[in-house]
Amino acid sequence: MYWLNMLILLPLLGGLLIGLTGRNRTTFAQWAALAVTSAELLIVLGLWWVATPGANGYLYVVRVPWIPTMGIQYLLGMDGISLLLVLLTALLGPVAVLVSWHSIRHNWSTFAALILATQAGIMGVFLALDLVLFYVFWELMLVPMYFLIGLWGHERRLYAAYKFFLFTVTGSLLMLVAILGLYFVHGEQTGIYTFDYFELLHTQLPESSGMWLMLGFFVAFAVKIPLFPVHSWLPDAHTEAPTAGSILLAGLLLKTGTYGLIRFCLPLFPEASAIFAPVGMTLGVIGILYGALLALVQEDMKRLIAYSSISHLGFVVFGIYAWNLQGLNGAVLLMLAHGVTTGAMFALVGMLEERSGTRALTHLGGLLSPLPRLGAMLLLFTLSAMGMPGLANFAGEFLIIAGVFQISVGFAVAGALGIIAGVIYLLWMYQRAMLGEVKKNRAWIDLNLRETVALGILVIAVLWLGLYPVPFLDNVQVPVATLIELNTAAMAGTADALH
Amino acid sequence: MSQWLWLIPGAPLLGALIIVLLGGLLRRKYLAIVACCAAAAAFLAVLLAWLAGAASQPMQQTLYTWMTVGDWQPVIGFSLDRLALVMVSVVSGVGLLVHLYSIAFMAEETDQRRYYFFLNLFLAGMLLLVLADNLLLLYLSWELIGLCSYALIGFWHRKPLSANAGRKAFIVTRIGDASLALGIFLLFSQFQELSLTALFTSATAEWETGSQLAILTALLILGGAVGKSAQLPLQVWLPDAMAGPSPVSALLHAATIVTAGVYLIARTYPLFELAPQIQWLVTAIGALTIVYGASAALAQTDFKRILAYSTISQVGYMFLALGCGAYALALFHLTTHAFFKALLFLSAGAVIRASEDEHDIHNLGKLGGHPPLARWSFLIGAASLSGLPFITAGFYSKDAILATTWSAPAGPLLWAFAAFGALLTAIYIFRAYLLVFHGPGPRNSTASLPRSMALPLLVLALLSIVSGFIEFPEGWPGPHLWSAWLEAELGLAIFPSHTITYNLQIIASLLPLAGIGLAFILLRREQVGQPLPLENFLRTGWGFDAFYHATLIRAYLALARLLRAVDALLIQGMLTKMIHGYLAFAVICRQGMERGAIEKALAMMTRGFLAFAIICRQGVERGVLEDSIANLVAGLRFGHMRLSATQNGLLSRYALAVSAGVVFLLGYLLW
Amino acid sequence: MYEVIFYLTTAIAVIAVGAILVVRHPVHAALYLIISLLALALLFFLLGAPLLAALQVMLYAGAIMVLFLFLIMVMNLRPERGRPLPLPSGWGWPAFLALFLWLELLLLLSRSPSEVVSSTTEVEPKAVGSALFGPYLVVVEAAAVLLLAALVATLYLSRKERP
Amino acid sequence: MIPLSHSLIIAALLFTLGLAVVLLRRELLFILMGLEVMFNGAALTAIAAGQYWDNADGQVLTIFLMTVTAAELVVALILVWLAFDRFKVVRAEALTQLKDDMEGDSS
Repeated sequence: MYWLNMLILLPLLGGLLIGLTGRNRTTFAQWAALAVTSAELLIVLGLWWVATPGANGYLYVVRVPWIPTMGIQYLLGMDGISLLLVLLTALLGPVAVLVSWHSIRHNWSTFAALILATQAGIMGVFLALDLVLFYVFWELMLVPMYFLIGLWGHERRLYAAYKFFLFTVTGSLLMLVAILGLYFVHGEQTGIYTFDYFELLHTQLPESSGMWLMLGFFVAFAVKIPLFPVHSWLPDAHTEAPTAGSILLAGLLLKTGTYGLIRFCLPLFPEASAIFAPVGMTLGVIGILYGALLALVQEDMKRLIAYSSISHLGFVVFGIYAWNLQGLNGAVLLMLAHGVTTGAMFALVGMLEERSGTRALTHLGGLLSPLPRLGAMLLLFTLSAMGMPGLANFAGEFLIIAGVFQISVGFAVAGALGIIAGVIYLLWMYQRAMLGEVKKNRAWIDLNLRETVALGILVIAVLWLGLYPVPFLDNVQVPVATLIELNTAAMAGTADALH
Repeated sequence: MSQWLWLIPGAPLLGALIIVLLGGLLRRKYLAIVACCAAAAAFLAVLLAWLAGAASQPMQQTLYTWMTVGDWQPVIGFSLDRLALVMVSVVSGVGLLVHLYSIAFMAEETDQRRYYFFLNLFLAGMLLLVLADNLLLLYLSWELIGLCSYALIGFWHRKPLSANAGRKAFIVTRIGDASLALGIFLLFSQFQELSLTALFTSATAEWETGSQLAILTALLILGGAVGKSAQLPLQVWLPDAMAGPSPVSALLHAATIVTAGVYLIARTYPLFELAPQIQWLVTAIGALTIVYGASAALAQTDFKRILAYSTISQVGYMFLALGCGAYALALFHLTTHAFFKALLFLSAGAVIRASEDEHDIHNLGKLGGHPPLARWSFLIGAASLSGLPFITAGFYSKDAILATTWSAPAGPLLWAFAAFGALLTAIYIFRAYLLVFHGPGPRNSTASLPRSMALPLLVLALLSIVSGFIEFPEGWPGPHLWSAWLEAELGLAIFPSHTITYNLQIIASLLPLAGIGLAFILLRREQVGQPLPLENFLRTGWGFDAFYHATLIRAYLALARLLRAVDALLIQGMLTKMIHGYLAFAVICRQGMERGAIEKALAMMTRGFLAFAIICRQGVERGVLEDSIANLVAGLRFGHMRLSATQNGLLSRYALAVSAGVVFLLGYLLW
Repeated sequence: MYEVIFYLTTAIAVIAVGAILVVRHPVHAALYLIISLLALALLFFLLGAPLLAALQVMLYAGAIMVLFLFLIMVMNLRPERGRPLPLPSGWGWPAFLALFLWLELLLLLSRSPSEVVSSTTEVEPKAVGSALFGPYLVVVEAAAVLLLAALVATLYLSRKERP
Repeated sequence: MIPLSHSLIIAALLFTLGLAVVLLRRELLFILMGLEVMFNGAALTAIAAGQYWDNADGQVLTIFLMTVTAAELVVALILVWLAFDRFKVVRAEALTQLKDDMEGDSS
């Protein structure tokens, strides 16, 4: 299936082309970037439409030898979970381009090239099934993101970009060590030295080394998610990034972390992960409450939404480590929902900043009357973020807590408290930004057609995810069932080991 | 008819969609008409359901599967049994009337699109709530009406009071909602099923009466009901919610949303029957809330706040009935209450609107000149609320509840509470009536109401009187249509023996009359200038707001701020210091290699020890940890400054370093 | 005889390089560098690599050193500004060394080819060529890419700064 | 016949002298010349080895070495020219942009 290659190559080559030819031709660069991202979206929709699952749940697999002597392949594969995340990636592409239309004032061609390169990297992360290839894409998506923040960001952009890069690179180096460790352990056992994901799935790991390798992966993913103690890069990066950068960061980059947990941490190290699950859930619940509490006291809207991302991603981790049917389904669904919702909220804050020149809540207020359409959109996405039933986040959060409830009632209660805390800070934000008396008098312009289209895509997605998530959930059934089998096997294994 | 069931919530939903999508194209006047048509369509659909025989045969419809997770497939499905039929009739009927009333009431507003959108959406949500055949869908609509309540309370969002009230309502009810959600999760984790009928069968089959799980479940569901119905201790949002427009107060905060909790308990009563303790708790909450609401209403000066506290108190009666197992009677009171409380709100709204948004009852009395229709309809509503014997609907519904309370556990005590509440009810509502309509201002007025406002008032006034006649008190000759019809679904209420019942009924019918008398006396005292005992305490609603603010909200904010400080200091600070530490360490290593002089290292060590000793002494003397850390950092930074001189940027030094490294490597490899 | 010439040439190369270490004027240094490169070319020849010897003369002594001299000329460097160019004083030694090299070359060429062949095994240019375009073809391509990259870099670096 | 060790010693001598030039001289141009000498020392090693094994590989390697040198030198000379043009600098110690900025990072 060469369409998978297209998914990665189209934005990469398109970006290269725009970057080389679009110098000083802003309009051309804008329309070309829009065309490339839209084409990407169409391809993904087509793939979704014709998808027929194979025997092991994989819809499409591409396998080409790359460096055969070291067992490295160019191995791409798409199962239901990666399909959904690829869909999200493709969906946010045109949105990111559309919201940057006028807010990026210099060097549009380079900007477009970097956006597309990031998209290609993220696509690669979601598709790669060879560990070395995965690592390559994992790093590839960082570099353009670093430049996006560093070149087009706000006041403290260099500090934020530097911090972002330092954190994530440190994490991913640990992952590299773990990958190599897994490679050698597998090679010594079977005599086949390979980075092939499918082969490595059958590795029998000794308990202690399994735990260490799992932790290597986990730290890299935890930094990306980000979980509680290593989250401090996220508010800075989100706040300083340009709008499109924030959308890609919050909507997609964070998902690579949770995707990594689902794709690598759990299946490669089922025993270690089963032992680790309570710790993972604790970290998740700390993230939920901690993010929600800190969001309440932020003055900067972008920072507030950044902390809310920590809270929501805490839910996802929560669901993943609950490791049952509802929890995993909910986690995947919430990943999608959070991508759409938070992406839209960052877009809205960006539009608000273009109009008012500030993101500080103390300087905003009363904008619902001059900007009714923007206010209504913000209300919709705020409601979705706080888990209003019928909108995107609800189904995911509901399933996660239903899943967690079966593991531990205490955790579930804490999660429910997190939802209440979410209502508190989100409503407070909405009230301070939109309600009350207008603090600044100027010529307010409501959303124009371009912005309405960009948000309209997301509105449709939010309503669809909330009201009829069956088409999405259908894709997840087979992979989730496989994961749960692993868990039951692992639990049985640890139980045997104990007796 | 079954396959057209979706029309009942669908019609207002469609109306809301039309308003939000195409509203920009319509003129202001037509927005109201679209909204009214949608409400009327829903009402017509309900009428059709009656005609199609829903009263005898429950109807079912499944629209589509909502999500699929393994074997569990919650659906979007409706079921219309008798309980639901009562509710949809009340909701769609009152809803239609309030929509009509809004046409004239809101005619001057600029932002009607938002108003009608949320009003229609609310109607859809409420009907969906009533029709839902599984708990998940019920929870969806439960949240949806909470949202609409938030948006409509805060409709005049430019006033911070309104916006705050909306947010408060949303958050407080959301606390209850979280409890309900946990209850749903508990049920789900036990039975892997959320469809109501299936749940009840398995719950009654698997749980024993009084088992812990049953108690926990009932308690959690009760939490949800208490939040939405504004019962103790989550009642604080309702009085503030009066900041919204009057029609909204009439529809949401009198007729429908606050009765959602009553409906929820009536709907899930098999679960409550499994937990008698919780059932008694429901009774106790109801009894306490009756007295709480009535006493707080006594001291209010804001016209609408009186009605709000009155609503709290009246919903308490419904809870009382629910706790006693008299579900049909609770529903009966719900229905009559919807009529007379909506009537009271609408006529109060008409008065307030005619007096240019004056809310204070004393000032209203001084202004005078209220429309006569509003006055008469308010009087009818007040009579019905206080339960004036024989001629009002309120008498029939409240009296039945009072009578059935006697036979509950601790019945006489509960009865005393309820009866005391009834007395207070008559006092406060007639105090308000007398102050507003018989104040010093001019009494006669020719001001007439617009027709679309008058019609709902007339209809509701009629219903406030006649709707009681379908169910005569226990032991009286006359029809008992209501309880007979609902018996199959909700069972019969238990009454004490006939002699006791008759005695109770006599006392209950005397109470309102006594209350009206007391109201006159109280008014005299007030005009002389003697305040009510405990007036401030009562006016602030027993100080609940201040109490919650001092304990919960402040603590929450303090925790958030503390965590922010911790975040800034500990985590960020530690990271920076770690990086600086690494840098300094690296430089020290390099310096040591380059100079290679042992004395220097020794001198440094001595100096370090000295500095350490000094720092230790200072630390001990001052007893402050921060100082030592700060000194350490300063020392590291000093070392860093000194040692970074080696990184001089000279090309040849770097080249030398490279070649030295190569020589070293080669030497290592060769030998 | 062969050995004598070899060691003599070596000595010239080493002396020339040592001179670079001490002379002050860049032009002188360049001259000494040329001498040492030429000496090396002769050494290559003696070691049986005539192709490389020719290339050394053409590429290094010819092309690269011209670049050096050109740059020195453009920069117009002097050890201390203000003093007249002391070129006439420094040409003697390089000239002497070059003359020596020339004599050696004459001596070599005047001997019969058989003697040269007997003292060393020559690796023919043909062998070098077939090796280059046989097993090392990929490396040749890579070298081409490298040169292209250097070309692009040079163009980029030497472009006029935009106003 | 010259023994291999002699050729190698000569090559090492040349290399070391070149290194000495690089390390001891301050002018950028001299440093480049020193680099050239070092390259040539390396080339001599390759040629001598090729001669010893009677193999064309040594010469091939030298050809590549020349290519690399040419590429390196061209870019380096341009950079020297730029340094002279922009900063009016011909001596290496004046270019200290890489110096650790002690004041800058003490934030």
